[in-house]
Amino acid sequence: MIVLTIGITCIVLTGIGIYGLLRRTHMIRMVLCFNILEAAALLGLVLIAYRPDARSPILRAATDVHVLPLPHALALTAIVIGASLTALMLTLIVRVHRSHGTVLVDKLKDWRG
Amino acid sequence: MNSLLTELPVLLIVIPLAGVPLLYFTTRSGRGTALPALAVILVVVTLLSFSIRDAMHAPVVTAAGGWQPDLGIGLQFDLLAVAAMLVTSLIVAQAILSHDETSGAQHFRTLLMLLYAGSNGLMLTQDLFNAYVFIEITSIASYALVASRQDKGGFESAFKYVVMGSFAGLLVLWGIAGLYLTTGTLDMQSLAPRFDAAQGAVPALSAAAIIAGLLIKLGQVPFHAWKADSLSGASYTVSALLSGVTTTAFFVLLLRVLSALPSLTLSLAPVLTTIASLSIITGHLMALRQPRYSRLLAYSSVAHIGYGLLAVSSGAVTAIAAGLFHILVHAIMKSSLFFLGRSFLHTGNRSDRLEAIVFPEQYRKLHVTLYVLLAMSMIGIPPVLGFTSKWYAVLETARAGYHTGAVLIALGGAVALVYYLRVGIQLVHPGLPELSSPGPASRRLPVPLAGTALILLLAVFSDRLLAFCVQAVVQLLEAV
Amino acid sequence: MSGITAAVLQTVNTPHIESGAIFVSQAILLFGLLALVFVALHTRRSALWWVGAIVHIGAGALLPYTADMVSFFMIWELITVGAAIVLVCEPDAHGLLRRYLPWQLLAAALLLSGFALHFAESGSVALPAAGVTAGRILIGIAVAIKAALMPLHLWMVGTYARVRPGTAVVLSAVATKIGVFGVYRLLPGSISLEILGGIMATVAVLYALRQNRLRPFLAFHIISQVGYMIAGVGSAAAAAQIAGLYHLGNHIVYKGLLFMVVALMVPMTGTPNIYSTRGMGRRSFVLTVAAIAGALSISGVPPFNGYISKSLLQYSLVSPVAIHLLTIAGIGTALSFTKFLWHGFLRPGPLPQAHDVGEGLIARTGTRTITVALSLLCLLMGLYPRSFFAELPDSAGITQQSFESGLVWPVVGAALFFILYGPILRVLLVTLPGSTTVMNLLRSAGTRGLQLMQRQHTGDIRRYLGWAVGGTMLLWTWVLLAP
Amino acid sequence: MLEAAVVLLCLFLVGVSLYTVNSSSVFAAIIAMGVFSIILTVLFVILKAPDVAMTEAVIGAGLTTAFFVIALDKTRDTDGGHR
Repeated sequence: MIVLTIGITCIVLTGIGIYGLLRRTHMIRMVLCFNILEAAALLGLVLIAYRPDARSPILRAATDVHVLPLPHALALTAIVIGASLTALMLTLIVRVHRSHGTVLVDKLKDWRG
Repeated sequence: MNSLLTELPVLLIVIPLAGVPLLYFTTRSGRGTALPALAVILVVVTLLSFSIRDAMHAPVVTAAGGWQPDLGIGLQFDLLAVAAMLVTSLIVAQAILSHDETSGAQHFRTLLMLLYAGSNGLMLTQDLFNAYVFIEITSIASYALVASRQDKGGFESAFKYVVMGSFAGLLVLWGIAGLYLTTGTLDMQSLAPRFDAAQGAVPALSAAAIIAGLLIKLGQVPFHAWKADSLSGASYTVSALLSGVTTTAFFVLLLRVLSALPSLTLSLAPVLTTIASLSIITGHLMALRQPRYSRLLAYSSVAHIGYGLLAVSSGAVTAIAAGLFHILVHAIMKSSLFFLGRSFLHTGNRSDRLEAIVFPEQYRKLHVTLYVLLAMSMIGIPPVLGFTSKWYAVLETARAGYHTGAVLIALGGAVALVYYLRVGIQLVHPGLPELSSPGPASRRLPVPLAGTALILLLAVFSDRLLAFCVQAVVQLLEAV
Repeated sequence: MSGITAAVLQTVNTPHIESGAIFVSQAILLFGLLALVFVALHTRRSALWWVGAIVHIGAGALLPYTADMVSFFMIWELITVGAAIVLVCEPDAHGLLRRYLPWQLLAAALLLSGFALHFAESGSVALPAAGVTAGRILIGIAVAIKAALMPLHLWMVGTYARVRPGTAVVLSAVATKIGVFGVYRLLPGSISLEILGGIMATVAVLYALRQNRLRPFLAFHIISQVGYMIAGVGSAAAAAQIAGLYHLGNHIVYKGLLFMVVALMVPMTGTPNIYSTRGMGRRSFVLTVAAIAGALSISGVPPFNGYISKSLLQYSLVSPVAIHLLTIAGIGTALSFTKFLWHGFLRPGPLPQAHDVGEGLIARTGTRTITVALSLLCLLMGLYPRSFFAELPDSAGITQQSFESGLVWPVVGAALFFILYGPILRVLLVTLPGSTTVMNLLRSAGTRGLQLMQRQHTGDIRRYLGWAVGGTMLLWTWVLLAP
Repeated sequence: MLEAAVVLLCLFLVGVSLYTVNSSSVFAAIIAMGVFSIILTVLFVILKAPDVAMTEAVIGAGLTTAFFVIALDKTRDTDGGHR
């Protein structure tokens, strides 16, 4: 039940993120949408590791049944990568704003064709 | 020596990575010497060349940190990696020499080294999640490099590049999660049987997502449109890196993913062929009407990577080898053309619109000769290496049964001639004399001398180079 | 494995030796050398020009000996590279390269595709003796472009009429001949090729009749003569192939001679227009003799060399349609060269102003000696054909009877010029479509398409993201639906 | 009990993300994203991933939100603050 709910949530969040990415023009909101998409992926990764009757993989006795540790490691890495990407994008947005005087992505048309 | 050999794949990543902080701290206020960076590349190339013989014998597999694959991360040093890393090392070295201290790009070499480390990792890794990490390292370095020109166009291009790149990264991440969910492993060597045994549509969808992500990174139709916009805003040195180093690395990764999942590759073959054919057509036709040098080259890259993908999607060993060979040759010649573009700026002219580009008076004839040789190579006119690689690609693709594809590759050259001729005529007889006023005279020899010389000299050995590629592909396919 | 180095080495060791190949190669080489000497005596050229010309002619002479696809293709491309170098040295290099190179590269690309298909079927890079089986349509179009077959001839007229006259002499020696050799070597003989050659010979003569400038006039006559050759070498009959090859050798000599005459004549009369040149007959006896020899040869008048190959073709072709077409083309040729001789050399009337300085002539004596030598060669090739090409049948040669029968059609053509030229010209000007209209239509359609494609790339990254999402969806759909 | 909580949290998550995409002001969207991250953290804890939850709380809810606010502050004085 939990797994099903969260699985559906992941897919719905992905849909919302892509919708926002394609429909909204404010660049900061595009970054927010990327964060939603990434959160959906993280939720998915953690869900893969989840076993209803297991314990968390840290602070455990050797005999315990525990959830899979590998996806957690992946999720941690993905969070860090996502945060640095967000920072990079926001820096670029500030710079673009300074040079183009706009924060709307559909006005970035110096290069085209 | 033996213990060094088993650690070799790790060293090939760690040495450039160690170079990153080294360069960061030795670079003060945008100035610095190129020597440390060149030294790092020299060490890597030395390691590579000492171990080719062992790699010929059998791939060197290392489990990083002593954890065996399936839980730990496997790194594999095989002929595919050797061939691609030699090419990328050459391009990175040229980029270091080409970098202009006065361009205002701070920490250029630091980012370059990060890109180098990331791409080496991409080409060596056996683990999909590790590949994801290296994809992001390479990409973040290249986003920053695109923005490093610090001007309006650079930021715009970098933002577009980040948006597309992040979406590609997310696709890969989803794919990896899905594959892990259904197969329980991320190690490419043990993936195939579990992939085939897995039930339902999820594994195939996930693998397709990874492939789509890589196709975005490679810029194939319909994922191609960002490419020209991103390359035209970057400086020529960065464009050379993007079209030479990252493209090669992603292509190698694509080859590894495709060879790790033979059943999926078989069912995807028609789609990949269609994508590659569309890329060839779109790339060449779009290049015909581009107003700028860098955009023209970018669209030509779309087409040439299409050649490689077409040959690879046919699935025959020799055709895959021919595709790989063409991609490597393309990396050298396309990056050389971009490096050559740097010389336009030595005339004090900031625009790269085709009607304004002009070579500096100094070494004018040398520049034109280099351009002609490189353009001949891109078009595929003998006796340069680009001809032989195209020849093999056409013949092997046809032999693998892809007749239309072979005709497309062959005809592509005739279209390419039209736009390279357009640029060449402008370079020989610059149209706007008021723009060709001598700027700060550069006494530097053109950087792509090395790449062009290689393209000329290696043409004689193209048989052996292809044989090497065939061996690499055989090794790659046997490993699965 | 189609090893390139290996294949080239193998070609050097075991070339394709066969009498037809030897004849073509020697004809190109001999005339090429004469043309080079002519240019050396005629005008000053840069060192780069000489490099290009020597590569062009050398590669042309080498091509017939190649035994496999790799070296055939490489030398084929080398001919183009040589021509490109020559064109770079011309005053209007841009326009010339734009006209010449795309067509040549298109031909090369089609040849490569054809070779690839043949390789895919046969698995070998060797060129078969009887012509290729797979990919012969592509190869056919490729050699058709090189041989300047009628709708694909624009590159040749555009180039040969715009280069300096000496350069035209050199270029006329190789490119189209290589196309004809390609038909001979690569395509299996068939009736359709005979008829195609016949049609081409006739149509090109009609276009030549329309021209009022000297060099386009000669260029269209090249196309027409190439039609004869293709009808011959494209035939399945061995005798016709030999006749076609001999026509190729003859053509190299007399067409080169005519280009040289024009190159010498234009600076003297000061006009490239056929109708306003006059008085050459009174000004230079040597050139007049050379022009008459060239005109008689190309019109197939005995005892000059054109007669031998043309009459052999008439006897040996399989298709009667082709034979009739070639007869019509012969009448047209005689008609148009009568016009050339009449206006340029024989017509009475006041002499125009003398123009002696054209593109820095060095000397005249040497160049005229070469024209005399070529005129003699035309005569000798007509009188003793078998000592030039041993494969020719015993019957080849001039006899009393052949002299009479051979004169019939050329005389008809010459007579037509004096009686009916005005009406014929008027009909031709109205009926034949201009070649540029079709090209312009194609070009504007192409531009329209490219603009449409370019307009899709608006620079909006969300649109590009949309394409990427859509592409991924399509990929997923395929994966879901695939078995 | 736990299941009801999870369903509720998921509904919240979807609602908040919809608000992030559709809200009229970008600032509101950024704050909503912070809330989104906190709900995500709670879900991670329920899914027995305290390590991921901790990182997400620190980086996602804290650091990234701060980045967003700073970036918005630096780009404020222009057109269309709400698209």
